[in-house]
Amino acid sequence: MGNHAHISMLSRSNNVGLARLAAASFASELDFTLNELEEIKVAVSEAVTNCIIHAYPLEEGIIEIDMRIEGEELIIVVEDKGVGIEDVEAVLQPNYSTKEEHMGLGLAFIDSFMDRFELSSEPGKGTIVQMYKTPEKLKNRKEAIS
Amino acid sequence: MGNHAHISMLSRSNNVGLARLAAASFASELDFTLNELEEIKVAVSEAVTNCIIHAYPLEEGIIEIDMRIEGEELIIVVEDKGVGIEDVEAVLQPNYSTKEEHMGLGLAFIDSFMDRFELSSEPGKGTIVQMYKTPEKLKNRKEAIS
Amino acid sequence: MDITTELEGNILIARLAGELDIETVQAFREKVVPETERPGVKTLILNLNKVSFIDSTGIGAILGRYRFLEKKGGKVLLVGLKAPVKKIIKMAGLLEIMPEYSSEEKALNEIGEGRIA
Amino acid sequence: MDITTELEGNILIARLAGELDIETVQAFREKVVPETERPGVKTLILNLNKVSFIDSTGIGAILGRYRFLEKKGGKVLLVGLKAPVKKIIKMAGLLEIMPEYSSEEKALNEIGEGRIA
Ligand SMILES: Nc1ncnc2c1ncn2[C@@H]1O[C@H](COP(=O)(O)OP(=O)(O)O)[C@@H](O)[C@H]1O
Ligand SMILES: Nc1ncnc2c1ncn2[C@@H]1O[C@H](COP(=O)(O)OP(=O)(O)O)[C@@H](O)[C@H]1O
Repeated sequence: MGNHAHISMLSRSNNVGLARLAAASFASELDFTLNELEEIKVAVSEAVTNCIIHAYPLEEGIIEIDMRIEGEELIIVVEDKGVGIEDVEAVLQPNYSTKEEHMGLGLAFIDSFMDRFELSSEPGKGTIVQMYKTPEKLKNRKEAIS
Repeated sequence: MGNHAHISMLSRSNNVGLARLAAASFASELDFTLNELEEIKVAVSEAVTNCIIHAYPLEEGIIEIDMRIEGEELIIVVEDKGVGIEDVEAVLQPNYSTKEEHMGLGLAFIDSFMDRFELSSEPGKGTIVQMYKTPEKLKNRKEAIS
Repeated sequence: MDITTELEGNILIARLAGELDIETVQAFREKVVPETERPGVKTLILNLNKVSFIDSTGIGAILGRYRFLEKKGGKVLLVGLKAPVKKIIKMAGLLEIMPEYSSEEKALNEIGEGRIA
Repeated sequence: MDITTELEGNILIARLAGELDIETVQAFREKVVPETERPGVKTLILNLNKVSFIDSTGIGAILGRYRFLEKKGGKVLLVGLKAPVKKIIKMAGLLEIMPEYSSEEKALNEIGEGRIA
């Protein structure tokens, strides 16, 4: 059975570092390069920051971070019970942000740095970001074999 | 309201680092010195290692790590649903270990490095270690004022 | 995040150390932003040599200073980008609008020689 | 945990880097323990210069090698203890039974001069 760890924490700016470090530490069980671990840190940082800024803009809420290893794949799910997203298609466009002073880079970074990610949301209920990543080394090995 | 974060994870050796890092990151909100953060790391490492070795000796179980800041105090609670402790008084003696190759240093380190800690356990139900620590700087400040 | 700033004439040098994210951007707002708002200041040299992590929040803070100084006819120069930080800054397109130098001296030289001002 | 070992005659030098805890002690068991069991090996110089963290599991591993070598009339010498690591090692009473040196050279000199052997 693959490894599993779960973090629940308040949506406070000073908890983002904790989430990022925990994710990198958890991920290091797989054969990720330092470079890939940095990418995972950025992706988790963006997902958690979005919960703080967008999901719970007025009052603190709980952020759930679920981390699993299934086979050779890292699966990180960041979930909030915040405001949710009206138009999921729209926010997936690069440089799209519903906040004027923001740049819409967060989801684009997640998209670049993880193998794939899924965004699901219900207005008034909350948002779930599911992120998947397998070590490059392993992908290359598999290609070499096949 | 003080900060709060909670980690649930499998009792695997390679999750100890995650717990330790997360605790130090969480604690850094308070005015702890680097030295004190190292002490917190050791204490958490010992409590979590005990769950892995003693609480769940045969099969994996869940370790719960609850972290709170109340006022200027850090409270970390490590809980397992493992075998429990028959004689809590006995295990609190320094150099006492129920495992021959172990040295009974873990609880002694927790005792030295945290301001105080409480151990409660029920055989067959599990064990709870509650640890408390306030930054030295702050204690000195308070003494200076009074 | 540790931040120190230094004024050399109309050039502001800000040296950042640590991780630039939503938690630490607060220190950037408090320590760097007001300095760039001093009358006369047009150029910001941002030394990120000791920055080990940056995310989109950090990018937003740097871009904010760029936009502000650009309106005054000024610039932002980046110094000492570590590989992971450089990757993010590049992906965000910042290297297309902000030149990058390996040291503060080199950045100051470029300004001195009037190539940038 | 990165571990390298080197045999200098009957002296084993083991250089550890990283955090020595219940996860990484496995590497210690695989890489250091069998080397100390080679016939003839009596002295272990443990270079902890690059070890940033140790807990009671790490202490147990070091003490295990001490007890094993002591039976053969040997010793464990510690080199390059960083402040947080030294504190733990001291609290555990290890400094009362294992001498500490600032460099491998100094440890080797002491052995060479026969003060320890
Ligand atoms: N957890 C969330 N809850 C609510 N809205 C979100 C969440 N995450 C992202 N969004 C929406 O998606 C948009 C794009 O997000 P992102 O690409 O990270 O850029 P930015 O954070 O700069 O706006 C946000 O402006 C916001 O409207
Ligand atoms: N979480 C736990 N579950 C069951 N027993 C425990 C737990 N924590 C500690 N103990 C008991 O307390 C004893 C002393 O613990 P400790 O001081 O950490 O030393 P050591 O781990 O070397 O035995 C252990 O040998 C074990 O019997």
